[in-house]
Amino acid sequence: MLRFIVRRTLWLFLVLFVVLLITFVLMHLVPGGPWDREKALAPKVVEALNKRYGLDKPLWEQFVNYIWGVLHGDLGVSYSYSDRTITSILAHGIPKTATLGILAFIFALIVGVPSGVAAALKQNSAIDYSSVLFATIFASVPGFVLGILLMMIFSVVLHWLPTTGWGTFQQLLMPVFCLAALPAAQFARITRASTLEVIRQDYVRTARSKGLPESTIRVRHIFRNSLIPVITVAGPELANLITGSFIIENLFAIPGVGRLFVQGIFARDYTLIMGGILFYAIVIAILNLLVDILYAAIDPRIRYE
Amino acid sequence: MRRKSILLSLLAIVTTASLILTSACTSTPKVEQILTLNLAAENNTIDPNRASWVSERSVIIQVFDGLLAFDEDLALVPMVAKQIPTVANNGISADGTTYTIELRTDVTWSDGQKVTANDFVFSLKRLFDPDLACEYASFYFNIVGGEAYYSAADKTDAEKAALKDAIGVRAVDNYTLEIRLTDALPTFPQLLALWPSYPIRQDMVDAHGEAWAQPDVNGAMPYYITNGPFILTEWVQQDHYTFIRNEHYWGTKPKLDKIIFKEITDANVALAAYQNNELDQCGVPGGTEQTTMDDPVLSPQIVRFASLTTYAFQFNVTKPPFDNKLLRQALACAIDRDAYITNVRHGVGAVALSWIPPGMPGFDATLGQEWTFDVDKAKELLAQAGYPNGEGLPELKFQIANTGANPTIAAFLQEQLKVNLDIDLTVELMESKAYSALYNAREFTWGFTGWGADYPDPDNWLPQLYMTGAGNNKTGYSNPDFDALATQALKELDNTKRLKMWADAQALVVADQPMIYVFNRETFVLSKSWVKNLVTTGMDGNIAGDTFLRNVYIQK
Amino acid sequence: MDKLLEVRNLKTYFHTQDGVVKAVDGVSYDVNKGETIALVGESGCGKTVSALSILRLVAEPAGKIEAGEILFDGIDLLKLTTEEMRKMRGAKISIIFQEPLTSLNPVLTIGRQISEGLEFHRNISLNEGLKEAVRLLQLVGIPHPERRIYDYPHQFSGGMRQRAMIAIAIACQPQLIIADEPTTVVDVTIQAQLLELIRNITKELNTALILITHNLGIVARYAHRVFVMYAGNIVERGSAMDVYHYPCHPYTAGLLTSVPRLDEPRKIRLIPIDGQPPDLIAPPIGCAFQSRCNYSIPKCQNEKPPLQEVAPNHYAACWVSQKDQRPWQKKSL
Amino acid sequence: MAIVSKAQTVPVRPHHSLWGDAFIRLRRNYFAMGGLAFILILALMAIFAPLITPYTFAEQHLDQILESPSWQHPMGTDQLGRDTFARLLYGARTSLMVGIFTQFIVLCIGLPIGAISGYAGGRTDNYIMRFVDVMYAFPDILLIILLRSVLGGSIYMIFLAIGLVAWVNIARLVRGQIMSLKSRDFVSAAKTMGGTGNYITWRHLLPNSLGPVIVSVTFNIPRAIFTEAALSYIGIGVKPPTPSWGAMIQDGFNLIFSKPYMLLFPAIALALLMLAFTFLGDGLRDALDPRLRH
Amino acid sequence: MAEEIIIEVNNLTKYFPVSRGLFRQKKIAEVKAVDGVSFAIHSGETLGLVGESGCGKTTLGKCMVQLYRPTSGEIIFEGKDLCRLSDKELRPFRQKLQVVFQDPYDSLNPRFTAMDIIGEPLRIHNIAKGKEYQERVAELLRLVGLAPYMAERYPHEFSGGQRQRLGVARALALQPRFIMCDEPLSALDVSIQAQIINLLDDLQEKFGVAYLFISHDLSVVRHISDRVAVMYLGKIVEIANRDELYKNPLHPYTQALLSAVPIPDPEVEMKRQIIVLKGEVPSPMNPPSGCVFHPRCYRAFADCSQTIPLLEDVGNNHHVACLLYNQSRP
Repeated sequence: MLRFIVRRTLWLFLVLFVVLLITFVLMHLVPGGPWDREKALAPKVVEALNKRYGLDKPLWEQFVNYIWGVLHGDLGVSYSYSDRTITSILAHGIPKTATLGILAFIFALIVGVPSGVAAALKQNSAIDYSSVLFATIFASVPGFVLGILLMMIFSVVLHWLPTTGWGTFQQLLMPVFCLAALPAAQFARITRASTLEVIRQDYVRTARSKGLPESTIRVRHIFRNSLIPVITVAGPELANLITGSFIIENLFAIPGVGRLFVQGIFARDYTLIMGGILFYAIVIAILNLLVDILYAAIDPRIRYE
Repeated sequence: MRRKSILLSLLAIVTTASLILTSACTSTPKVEQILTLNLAAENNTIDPNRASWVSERSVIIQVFDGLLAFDEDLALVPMVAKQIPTVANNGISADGTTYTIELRTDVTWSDGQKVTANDFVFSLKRLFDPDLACEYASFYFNIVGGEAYYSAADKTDAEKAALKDAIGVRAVDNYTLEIRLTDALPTFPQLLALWPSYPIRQDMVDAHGEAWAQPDVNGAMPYYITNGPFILTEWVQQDHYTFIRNEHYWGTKPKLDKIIFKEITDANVALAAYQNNELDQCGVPGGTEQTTMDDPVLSPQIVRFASLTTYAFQFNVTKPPFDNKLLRQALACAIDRDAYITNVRHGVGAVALSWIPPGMPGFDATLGQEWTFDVDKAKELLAQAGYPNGEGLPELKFQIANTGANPTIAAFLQEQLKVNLDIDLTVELMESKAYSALYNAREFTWGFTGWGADYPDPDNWLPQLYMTGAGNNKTGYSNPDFDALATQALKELDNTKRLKMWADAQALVVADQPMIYVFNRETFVLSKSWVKNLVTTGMDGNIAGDTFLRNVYIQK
Repeated sequence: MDKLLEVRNLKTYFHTQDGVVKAVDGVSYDVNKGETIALVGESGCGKTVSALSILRLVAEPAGKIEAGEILFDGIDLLKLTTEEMRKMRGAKISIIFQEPLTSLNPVLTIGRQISEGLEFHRNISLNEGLKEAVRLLQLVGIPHPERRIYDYPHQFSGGMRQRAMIAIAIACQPQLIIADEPTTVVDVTIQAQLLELIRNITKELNTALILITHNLGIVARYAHRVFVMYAGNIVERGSAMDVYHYPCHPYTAGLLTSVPRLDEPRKIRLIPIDGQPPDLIAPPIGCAFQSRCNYSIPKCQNEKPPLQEVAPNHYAACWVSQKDQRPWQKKSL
Repeated sequence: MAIVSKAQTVPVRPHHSLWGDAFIRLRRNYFAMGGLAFILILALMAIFAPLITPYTFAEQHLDQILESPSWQHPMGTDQLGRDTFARLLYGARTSLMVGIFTQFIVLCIGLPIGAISGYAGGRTDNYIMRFVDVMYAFPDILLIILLRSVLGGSIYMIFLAIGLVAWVNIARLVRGQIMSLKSRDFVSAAKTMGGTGNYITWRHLLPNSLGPVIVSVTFNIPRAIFTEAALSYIGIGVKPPTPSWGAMIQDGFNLIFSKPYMLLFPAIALALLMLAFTFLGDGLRDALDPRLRH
Repeated sequence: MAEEIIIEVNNLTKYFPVSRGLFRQKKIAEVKAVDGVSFAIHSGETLGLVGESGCGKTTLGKCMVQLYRPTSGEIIFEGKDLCRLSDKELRPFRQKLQVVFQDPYDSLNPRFTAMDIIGEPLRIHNIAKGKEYQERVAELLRLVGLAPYMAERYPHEFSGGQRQRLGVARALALQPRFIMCDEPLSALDVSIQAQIINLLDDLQEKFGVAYLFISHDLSVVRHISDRVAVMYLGKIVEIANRDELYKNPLHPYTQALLSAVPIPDPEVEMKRQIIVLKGEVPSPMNPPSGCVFHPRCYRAFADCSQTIPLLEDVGNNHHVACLLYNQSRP
């Protein structure tokens, strides 16, 4: 197991390098640079700015410098948030985005998984249809539409919740719900499908033949086995959630990292883009590793050498 | 240990809650003087030397006073300077190149120290620091030695120090500042009212470097020592700013206790927040002006005023087919600007036929009348241009950045040409930076641009855009007559003569139509009825009235 | 004799999209205490479903017991509440399934899977249950049981898994064990081990056994009485000796002649049963075997033959057989 | 020579291929058929939009700006006086095109790569899968935005950008399918008959792995349409005057407080389309599921 | 019996590597599925191959038709060593070496019609087209006892026995000289098995094709084979003519196997004493030393765990690999 983790970590470094390289190339292929504005800066100013941020050097040298910095834990300085280091920007935004993402993830799990199980156990019943329908409807409305609709109801009409911002519990409710809607629906669907599959399995019949109470069969024999496919999607889903959503963060004016990266692209803030992608790739890798470990914990058939 | 901390935090919550409750119950009838506004953008920096965006200016002008400022009518008034420098009061030398400015002696920093001429010297020299690469430094390149120092990034430290010393700015004494220019620049006093020239505390910069204008981990601004009517106490990045009244302020102290700037970037969300009383002012999303005016609750809260901004469809006149003046004129006559303002913008904004907007010196209402909407004339001009009924016309392409209401205006233009001249226009909607890059490289064919005033003078409007080879001359427009007039006007010290020259110069441009002028912006915001004494100017940023928030008070 | 289980006129149907599959269509059989009976037939003849019906484990909602009585010690299992039935399963009646790999929960240890039935039926703790599991694994011949209870099913070989299944089945010392093709997926040498094990255990505990299989050899070795099933019906029943030596249904006779036997001289040619079993959604009106039968008479096409005594304690559902003419017997002898 | 006996006949039920069987099963699923009907009707309406509405999507009526729904304009008009219903119909073209062409690109890339990886196995497979790892490490939306910016403004480039990001899943799916099919006996049989690798991949492996691919495509089509809507929100969707539902939602989003129907009509249309595809996908999955056979 | 040798296997081994690694796969162990096997099959003959699951009999069969490429050894067919041929060179030989698979559900492409399936070899080798093709398919269907009108049906519309007939028809399409029958009966019901056995018998008589008949059912193997080989853990432990082997089984493993087969007669069974082997087949990843059977053998003695017995002729063309009969110990 330890060997497996070490191997995966080593592999991660290579993946990260390639990811950074591809991003770097793509980034510089995108037309327009950080200093391009409609009201053009004087050529002298652009020259000075390029010099200040090392953008006057050849591309390969910039890349080598960047990687060298990354290896020393220095992700560079943002061009658009002048002089804030990428590290400090991330440190500032990640806790918020992650809190939001984790809450949304938990919410999605709490809502999605049980409703999926319920739907499967009562297949073709009203519970089944309504949970599927509900889940699909929430998953069918774009996040920003759902967000503004919620805002209209809970802020503008009812005056129950503040529209935007960060810091209080009330401010979390709407964005968490918006973020959770799609994954909750996904979890419900997957749980339903996997539970339906598990309840048809022979070992569930075996459990019944032992005379176990239905509740024990559900918890011990059905639930644990039907979780396995959920874990597969839960990993990337959690990664998506805790790296933040531009749309939701922008809508609810949440100072997280999700909107930063998209703004980074639009601002041609190269270091911010690279930092964002690096962060995402690491999160993905860690979560995938966690998923694999969790797999092994839940399913003893899987062992990693 | 763990239990204990939980207990403690519970206790804290209970205490806070009860405090809030009691304060709510016992609140005095006196209205809280707190104003909450929306900056609608995120700032890169609030260092006056380095700032370049309107939303940055909105923050800086709350906390800094410069030598001069603009009043409600955009006329210059002295602030830290005792008076506006003129030749008459010996503030300006006869050749217009040396400025000697007397400072008030009663101006203090927020920590109580006096503001001296050295603070301005430090700031103006720092503006040209090659390692800082301040974006607005180029505005001040007329200052002796400024440009040379600014371009010295590759030089040694010693050479840099020498260049810095050579900059023509010095403190004659504690309260007298001397600035030397390479050439006479009649509009230089206006530049002294702009944020890059605001004073900066050398001790803070020396001690904390660039962090002086940045929040600490808790969002506090411990080193941001300022001299304006408000003090910035908190900057939670990407979230909000908190200002409080500066009790040490030398001038009339503001009535507000506190101002909060939020950073809600989505206009619809801002409107929702406004309706939920989380904001005291907000803009309305484009297209909703009419319904807002029709709304009995909202209509009294509307604040609208003309903004010093002109929008235009600009051609690349160096490339066919738009190098054809007649074609440009034909197209100018084919666009029903009135319909656009009246119907699409619900009457918000004004039709523009020339470049300099109304409300500014140099505006001429008589200009451009020959290019008003006239389909017959348009067709005639088109024929004269060599394309009778559009025959033989190559594919026309129009590039525009995909922001705000731009897609709408592009669709409008497209349909106007289709209906009026039966010309098919290809619209290329581009991502903002890509558009800017194309535009700055002068590789566009026909684009859309807007220009807002940095300072209210033709100086800021004409030479930069229409002089041959000027930095913002993207159209490639080149007219020797214009160049000659402009070169003269830039140095003319007699204001009346100067403005006359600019008026003539503008007329030359309008006749050539390197741009089709479309409209002048009108700011249209909602402001709660309890916000009193909101004074607005044509140069206000995203917050209407941001220049004079010191006068605002709350009355419920 | 002491009847432990009596199944009367059991009908179990499956409601599918294509129609109603009459998997078990009026089946009766009985098991005495301590006795081993065999249900023999080809796949799809309803033998497994009829056994699952006893435990009321037919997969719902498609499968449903439509009619009949299942008397266990005089109690009709079909009339019990769900909870009462639950207490029967594992405790009084248990089952060994065909596929030990899929029949064991992959994510639970063998020990827990053995002990969990005990925990509920005997009200004992997990620890006591595991101790009992060790004893049971020892009993079914798994070496190092104290270690192996912590293993997961995938760590067991096929034969060991089936041993574990047997341990689960005998955990609560039930009065009846149903063994549903317990050796189809294992090799001959393991098959011999397992069957001997089952026989010894049932003998020792005086447990009745319903052996479901298609292997006529196994039946011959282990069963006291034989019930031959075809297309959802029992077509012949009798003592093993009678059924093997004097088959009274042409299907039974066909089965016996179609397999090569090691103890007899090699035949030049086997005599197969032609054709396929009928479609259970639309079974033929008369005898279900009629289309494959070489001895059918016109009556077979129109009337379904009832199961009737054709010799003492020997029953068959065949019109030809009832006339006391059994051409197939002559041929096979 | 063996003789065909009467009993060798098969039960007399109408005979169908697996696809035919699947379609029969699908036909019994009312939700799926409802979804399919919705999609087909929508597609027909989009294709024959000029026959359904007298307006074009670009036609501006500057005297009829932001009108509420009426007989003349059943879904009202937008801020340039364009008929919302007409735009919704023409927008369906764009949105369906986004969904379908994106998946076409996804298949063009994912299918061969997955097939090669699955069939070749060994080192080739290893390298391809490692590259897939790298692709997985990218955040989808950021990569799409980057690609979108690199590739430029045309609508086809939107297809390409989304497609270039989304092929990975299909490739993984196909690879898994092919790996499991590879060990099936009918593939061995083809090999013993002398079938070449190409022949086996095209005739045996790919057709048999199509079921899950089709299901996946059905689910991915609405996801692509959704992505386009998100791109429109970010401001890099399709260019005017071509309407797309995403762009219309974005337009309507700005008018939510004054003209909510401007948001609701396209949003509901999009939600219905999503529902339709989801139901169809669910139905297809059930219908094509090999375990449900027999 | 001394007829032409059709296919000859010499010292054949097939090891499967167990490997791991990210880019460069390192081999960490080997499964010795087939370990030094030699025998020959004559034309028109059926060689029965029996043994328990995992003993390597299927691997051996697949090596013979080159579905697996053996690790070492040779397979001589028509004077050529198949193991040395490239894929392309092999193709003409493939026509003459065919397979009938175990699982009739798995061995037919579910998306092909019966005609596609049976005609596939004809298409691959471009043997027949158009009307001729259809006639050939119809003839093949008739040959295996199916009606030509069934050509349009799909596998799932056939019963198990009929599918196996399709499999046989496909194998016959190219008129092969050798067919490897890999447990062709194990997925079928008893009453159907006899149909297929008879079919295989008939076809052999008609076309003179040789079979390798792999099975775990000793009674069936006795019925169909001319000679029988018994495999255990990758090795052939005994090989002899059918009657000789069944009358006089020498290897303790063969004896145990035969004894474990239940006889469908209660009277016989009551009197019979069976040999129940201890334990299970060990893992082929690390087989026991000496005689691989010795841990389960009821007649094992000390030397068995040391010495590897060789397959030797004990007379009457009866070969056995057991130290009990081994004359020439090294």
